[in-house]
Amino acid sequence: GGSSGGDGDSKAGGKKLVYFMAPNTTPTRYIQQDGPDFKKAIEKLDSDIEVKFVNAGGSSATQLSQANAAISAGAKALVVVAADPNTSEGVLQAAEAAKIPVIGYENPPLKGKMFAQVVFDPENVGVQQGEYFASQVKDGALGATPVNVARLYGNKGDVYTTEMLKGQDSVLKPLIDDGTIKVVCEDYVKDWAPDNAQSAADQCLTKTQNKVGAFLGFYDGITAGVIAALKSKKVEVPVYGGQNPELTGLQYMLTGDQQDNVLKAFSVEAEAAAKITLAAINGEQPPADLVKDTVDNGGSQIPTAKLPSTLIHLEKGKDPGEAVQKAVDLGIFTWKQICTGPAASTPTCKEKVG
Amino acid sequence: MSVSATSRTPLAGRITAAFEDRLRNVPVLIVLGAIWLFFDTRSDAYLSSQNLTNLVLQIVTTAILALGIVFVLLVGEIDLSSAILSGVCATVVANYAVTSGWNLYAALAVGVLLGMVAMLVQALIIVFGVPSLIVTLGGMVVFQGLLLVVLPPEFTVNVGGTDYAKIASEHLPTSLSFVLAVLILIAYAGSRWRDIIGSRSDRTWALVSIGVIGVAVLGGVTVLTRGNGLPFPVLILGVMLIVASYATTSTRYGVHLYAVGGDRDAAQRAGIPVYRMVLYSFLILGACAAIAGVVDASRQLAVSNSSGGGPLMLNAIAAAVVGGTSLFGGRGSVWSALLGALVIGSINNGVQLLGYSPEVQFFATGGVLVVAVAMDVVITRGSLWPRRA
Amino acid sequence: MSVSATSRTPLAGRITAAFEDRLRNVPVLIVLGAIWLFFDTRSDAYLSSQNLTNLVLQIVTTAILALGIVFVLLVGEIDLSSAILSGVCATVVANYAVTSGWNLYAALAVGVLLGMVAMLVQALIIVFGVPSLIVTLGGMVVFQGLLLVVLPPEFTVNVGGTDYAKIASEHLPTSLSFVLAVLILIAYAGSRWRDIIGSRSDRTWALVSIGVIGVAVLGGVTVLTRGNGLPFPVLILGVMLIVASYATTSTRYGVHLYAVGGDRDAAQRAGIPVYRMVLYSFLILGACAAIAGVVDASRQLAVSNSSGGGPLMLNAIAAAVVGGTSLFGGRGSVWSALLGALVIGSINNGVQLLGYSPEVQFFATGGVLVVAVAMDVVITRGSLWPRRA
Amino acid sequence: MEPPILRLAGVSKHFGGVRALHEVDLELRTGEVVALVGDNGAGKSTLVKIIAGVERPDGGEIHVDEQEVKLDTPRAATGVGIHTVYQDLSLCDNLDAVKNLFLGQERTTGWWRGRAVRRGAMEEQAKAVLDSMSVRLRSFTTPVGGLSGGQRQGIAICRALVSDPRIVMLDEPTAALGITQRAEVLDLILRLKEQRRSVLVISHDLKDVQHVADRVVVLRLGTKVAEFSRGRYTSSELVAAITGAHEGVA
Amino acid sequence: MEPPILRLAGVSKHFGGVRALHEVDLELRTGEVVALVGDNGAGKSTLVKIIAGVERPDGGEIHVDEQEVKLDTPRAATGVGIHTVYQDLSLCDNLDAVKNLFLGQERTTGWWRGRAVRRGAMEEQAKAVLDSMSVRLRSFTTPVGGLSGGQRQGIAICRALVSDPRIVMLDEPTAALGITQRAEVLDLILRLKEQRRSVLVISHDLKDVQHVADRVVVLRLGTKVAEFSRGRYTSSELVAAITGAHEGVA
Ligand SMILES: Nc1ncnc2c1ncn2[C@@H]1O[C@H](COP(=O)(O)OP(=O)(O)OP(=O)(O)O)[C@@H](O)[C@H]1O
Ligand SMILES: Nc1ncnc2c1ncn2[C@@H]1O[C@H](COP(=O)(O)OP(=O)(O)OP(=O)(O)O)[C@@H](O)[C@H]1O
Ligand SMILES: [Mg+2]
Ligand SMILES: [Mg+2]
Repeated sequence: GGSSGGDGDSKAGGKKLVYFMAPNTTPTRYIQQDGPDFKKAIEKLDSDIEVKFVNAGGSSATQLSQANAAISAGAKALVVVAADPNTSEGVLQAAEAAKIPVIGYENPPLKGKMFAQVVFDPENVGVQQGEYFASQVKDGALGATPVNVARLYGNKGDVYTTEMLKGQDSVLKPLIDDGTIKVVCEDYVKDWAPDNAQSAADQCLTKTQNKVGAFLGFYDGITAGVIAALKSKKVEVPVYGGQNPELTGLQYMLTGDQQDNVLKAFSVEAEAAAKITLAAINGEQPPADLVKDTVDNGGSQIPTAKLPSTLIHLEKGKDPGEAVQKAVDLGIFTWKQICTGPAASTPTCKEKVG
Repeated sequence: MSVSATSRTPLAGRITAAFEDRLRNVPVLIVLGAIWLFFDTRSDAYLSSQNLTNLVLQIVTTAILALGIVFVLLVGEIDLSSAILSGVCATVVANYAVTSGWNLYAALAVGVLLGMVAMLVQALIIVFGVPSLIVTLGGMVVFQGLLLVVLPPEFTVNVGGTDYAKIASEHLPTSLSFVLAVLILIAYAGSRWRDIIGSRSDRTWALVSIGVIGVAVLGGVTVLTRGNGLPFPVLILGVMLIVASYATTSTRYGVHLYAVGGDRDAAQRAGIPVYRMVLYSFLILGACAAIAGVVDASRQLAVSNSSGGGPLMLNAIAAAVVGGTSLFGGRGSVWSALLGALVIGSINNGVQLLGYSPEVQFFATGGVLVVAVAMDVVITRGSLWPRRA
Repeated sequence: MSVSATSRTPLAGRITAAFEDRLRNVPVLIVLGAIWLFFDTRSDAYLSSQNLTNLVLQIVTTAILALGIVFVLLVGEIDLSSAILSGVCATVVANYAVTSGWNLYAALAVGVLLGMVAMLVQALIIVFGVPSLIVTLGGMVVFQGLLLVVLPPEFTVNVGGTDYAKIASEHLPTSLSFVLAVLILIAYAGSRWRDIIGSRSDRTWALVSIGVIGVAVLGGVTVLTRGNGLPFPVLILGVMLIVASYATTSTRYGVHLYAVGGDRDAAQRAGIPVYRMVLYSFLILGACAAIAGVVDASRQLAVSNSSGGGPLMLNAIAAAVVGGTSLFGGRGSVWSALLGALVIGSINNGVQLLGYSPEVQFFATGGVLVVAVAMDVVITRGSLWPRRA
Repeated sequence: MEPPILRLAGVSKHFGGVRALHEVDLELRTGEVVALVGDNGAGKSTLVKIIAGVERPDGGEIHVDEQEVKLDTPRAATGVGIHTVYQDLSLCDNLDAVKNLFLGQERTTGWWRGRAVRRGAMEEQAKAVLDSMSVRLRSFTTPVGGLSGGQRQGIAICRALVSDPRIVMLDEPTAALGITQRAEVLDLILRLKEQRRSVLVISHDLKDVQHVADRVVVLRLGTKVAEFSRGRYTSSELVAAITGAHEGVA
Repeated sequence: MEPPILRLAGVSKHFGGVRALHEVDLELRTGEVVALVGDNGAGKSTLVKIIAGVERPDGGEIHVDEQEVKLDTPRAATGVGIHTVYQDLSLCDNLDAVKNLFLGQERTTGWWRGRAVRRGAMEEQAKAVLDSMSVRLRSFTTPVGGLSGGQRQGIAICRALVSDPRIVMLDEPTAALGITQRAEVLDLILRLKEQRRSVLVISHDLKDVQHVADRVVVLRLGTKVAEFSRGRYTSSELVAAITGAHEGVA
């Protein structure tokens, strides 16, 4: 073995190594879309860069090990989606000690120095979901007030859950307080997992004897669990609060089972991260056209690229395909991918893929 | 004569002895009753027909997986990989049945075969001499990778609205369900016929057990068919349990299974093909994992990279152990899969129904589980205190 | 004379016998060497001093936890709760030391005490008669709730820049490290002094083992002090291992520990306080869990709701088993915690260093683990094939 | 007459539906050798286990030195000076001969060294004790799980020699032993008697029983059916009592 | 002379540093009873385990019916008609007496009922067989782990009676038995001989050995040191060979 690991230039035919550090395999987007998109984008910008992927399996300790390993392997920059932002300061310190720039991505590490970060602001996602839901309530789409609402949050204690909840509550709190909305069930969904969401929805329906006016979730995996619970009981209740999106979320919009979704265009985020990473490697400042904000992450002021997320929703009398088309336009999924399973037989799909 | 008439012994002793033997499942049932009573006083909805149906559907996956695990525990091995494997098999079935449009049964056959082959490979390594904990831990990690490979690029297959989804949503019509239940009872009574007419076993005992089981089966069917009939997953679980029960208690295979788990050396010296018995157990687990995965996916209407993850694995092992199967081999029954899954499921269901905050849910779930098994221990040994040492 | 001179036996037989006895750890070491060689051919960075230091720091938490688990496995019990408990203890220590500004040592004492009390409660239920798998599974769930309770409302405590963080980042100066290493070697040689001068044991054997251990210790210290000195976590782990090794191999406590795990009835009949020995093992595990949690938090510079989660629990159990400790009690050594953690850590580290795609990482991690243990099995039994049955 | 060191009154024990012991009385005096005989399954081992604190009787009393005692655990029995050699030997198969020999009564240094075991001293004493019983081991470090049946029984018996008990109970101590070792055990019993210790021995070998026992107690189907004193019985009387040949006469 | 049904040539076995058997030769003919005697740890059980396919010899050959065979597993040994009663009994403690008695040779119905066991038939035969050996059980459904030492040994011996072996090996079959049962076992050996089966029996009871054995083979420290034919030896010669009293003379 080599005596010094700091010098990775000897490796991979002299290519510059960049590590894309994913948190786990659920949600799927990091290995399925963000990672490959990032690789494509940065290699197009500089063919001398080699991207390696690691996956922390949901554990901060593993992620710290991976960061150390990446540093040993001679990484020039780390793109980090934190396995747990709260416990990822170790990663930042290790990188700082080795003088390697860290680019925070989507769910970035907290409380330490970073070169820059790229995010779809989770609080803003929560606000978007909340605002659309509030507008539906006010429009009377959910019937007479008070509307009985079942809320299912993310994994308790996660930064993402806390931030999104802050966003949703900023809109919904007043409606709850004035009695327009009555929260009949609320529960945190362990690990954001569909099956946990399904049993939580099961129990809520039993408890209220199916008297739920609407479900409001946090993410497509959670809404998918809720929809499965509703279908198994043959109960029809509108489901709100999609996000990300997952394939199932878009399909359920086509079948009319899910009302809305917040689109976070992976390719846009990946491209932005690629540009910022390149600047970091070349010792330049973060590109000013992207990185316009500064965010205090509890330890440092981080130059931040805040990307706009888009809410899409079904509309009475309109083809749901119009809403979903936006996701296709953003390159999140193709119609061929979406038009499978239950969506295959929808009129929209018959039209789009024949 | 070899067997002398038993002299009268104290009643308590006779009851305890029975609890350790043919009434082995009664303490768990008492505990289950206590759990139900506890939650019933806290929520009116708990013992509603709707919630009981919920409960049973929620535990089917765990119970089917636990059934397979009972076979593996009985030969003195352990498994950590079957939950993830169930996700892999469910995905493969979804790929063929939904994406490629194969006939559902053909796809199911492929899935079950895959489950069995995957377990066979692991079992061969175990038989080779590597501890099963390590092999199946390694297997678990490999299957996590495999799941990513078999999933399509979107990492999810939505099976809603397809035939696949019907596996969990179909019902056996109420009338047919009752016919089936009665047929099962007749078969059971028939198998005890000799006990009833002969004097070998206690005649009252045979009649009482037929009566109790009759009430339980018919009552269960009545509650579960309140909606549209008997849910298909329940039927699948029921058939699997009955077949497994027959195989383990009445056949040569069953005797050998318990022998291998009780004392592997002694079994081998008696000419039992020990390694083959271990392989069989893992093959059964593989099939159970595939079926559990398919039922679960069909209930969740999708497979994804979280299929087979979460607490399923530990719940299934815990169900087997809560139901009374030993981790050290040779002791337990296939019914422990059902009873243990019911205990765990009833706790989770009740805790969620009460709508406490997550912290309280955690405390209640963990606490009630331990208290439930402690109650079982006390009833079974017939004394509050263990021997001091 | 009771012990007759051993007649000459075939060399292979003598080696195999030694592998099962005093050279028990050699096969694992060979396997570890093979793993290192394998990854070294694939990445230049793998055997660099920097990466080896990384590796050791990465495994410290796992190894400390595995050390506690070895004690529990040795008495024939199992534990699933200690990883989460480590997170709870680390959080409590952080609350006192960072948030409330207590003296770090006082906070540490409270944390270790909490770990021991939590384990004591579980151990009492186990001794009462509930299987340890169930008790610690329940405990795991309860501690998940407890973690949410002890965490402040923002669900995290940041310890960066405090004394707490120094636990993982401080170093013992290089010169002092070598002095310490030499002292340890002298103590070890002293304890084997009687073997060297007497004729009871093989004199060459004693000298060789002192030589080998000397080279290993000094070599290890040389590699690990390349930076600024010996990292503190390594020192903690080392001291714990040496104390544990002395306690299990040379004291009455150690004999009783193995006796209880080997045959609980026989141990009890010999007048050994079996239940107390079980309690001791869990108390030790509780202390190890607290220490592991604190070291981990200090390395990650924070605690949160994910502390103690992830693969830590299964890795720690697997480390103990990979290192050669039996799941069924009475066989194994405390060194298996270190060796097993090294095997698992080396695989993970290597796979991560190569930067494969997630699927391939999963395959490599699981596959290499099974292959590694299979190699160990083959070397230990000295034959490629098991007895057919 | 000297009071009995051990006295059982009306001890009963059931296992589920099986009545293993029914109202058994027994006395043992200092320096006395009592043999317990009976057919297979008569309840001899169960009685020994009750005195050893391994099984708890359903009813009846146990007196040691005229004091009623509760022998709930083996430790309690050891505490009042009772040492037992069990029929199933109760060795720890994963430990070697020396560790088994001294299990629960290790020779240790002080607490300041963590009660380190004095292996050297133990090995020496082990050698002496095993020699005295003609138990020949080829290695002191093999786990006893790998030893021959007779070697294992020899070790179990020798455990009695490293402790200093007032009462020794031996459950079929010679079953697996060779001729030399068997003679040594009979010799041991007589030596124990000389040292004014009390011995309760179970054996199916009636010649041995007649040779060493001051008194013979006969169990049949859990009930005590006869008791003979040395010299006051014939072999055939003993056999008749054991097998129940003249049922109702004995 | 009739060729031997079983012939061992130069069989050796080591356990780690211990030489358990060294170049042992042995022959067994149809209808012959051979006794294997020797001190504790002489290697008798090891030899039996090698023939039973439980241990694998380091060297040497085993011939059955003049054909060399590899007895790698107990199944292989059963396959050539060898049935073994082990010194440690090798019962499954979690199974009841009937299941243990028929383990590996259950009476079953056809495959179309999944080879269901015929419990009734088995219980009846078990009763008959156990009666013939005077083994008295109080319950057929207790796991044998709860039975007395003698009852367990009785069941282990009776297993030989439900199979139809050509060669029966008995390793100290009477160690834990009562007087009646012991006589039954000696009787059993003679009955097996009458049925032209071959018997290899290990015992420390030289009187029994002289009574039943056509030939006596003596092992000492793993080596065969002597072989006597019926009537051609005295008790003291036998003892001398076992203990090695006139070392170098035998
Ligand atoms: N598995 C094993 N591991 C190590 N040593 C063994 C093993 N099995 C047997 N031995 C040793 O081999 C020798 C022969 O043992 P074996 O059991 O054959 O004796 P035996 O003649 O049957 O004695 P006994 O009359 O006491 O039953 C003994 O010294 C014993 O310690
Ligand atoms: N743990 C147990 N469970 C069930 N029955 C038991 C248990 N222990 C003993 N018995 C029964 O109690 C009776 C007495 O057994 P015990 O072992 O005392 O006989 P014993 O006189 O020692 O016979 P042996 O001479 O064969 O050793 C037997 O019928 C036996 O089956
Ligand atoms: Mg007995
Ligand atoms: Mg023997």
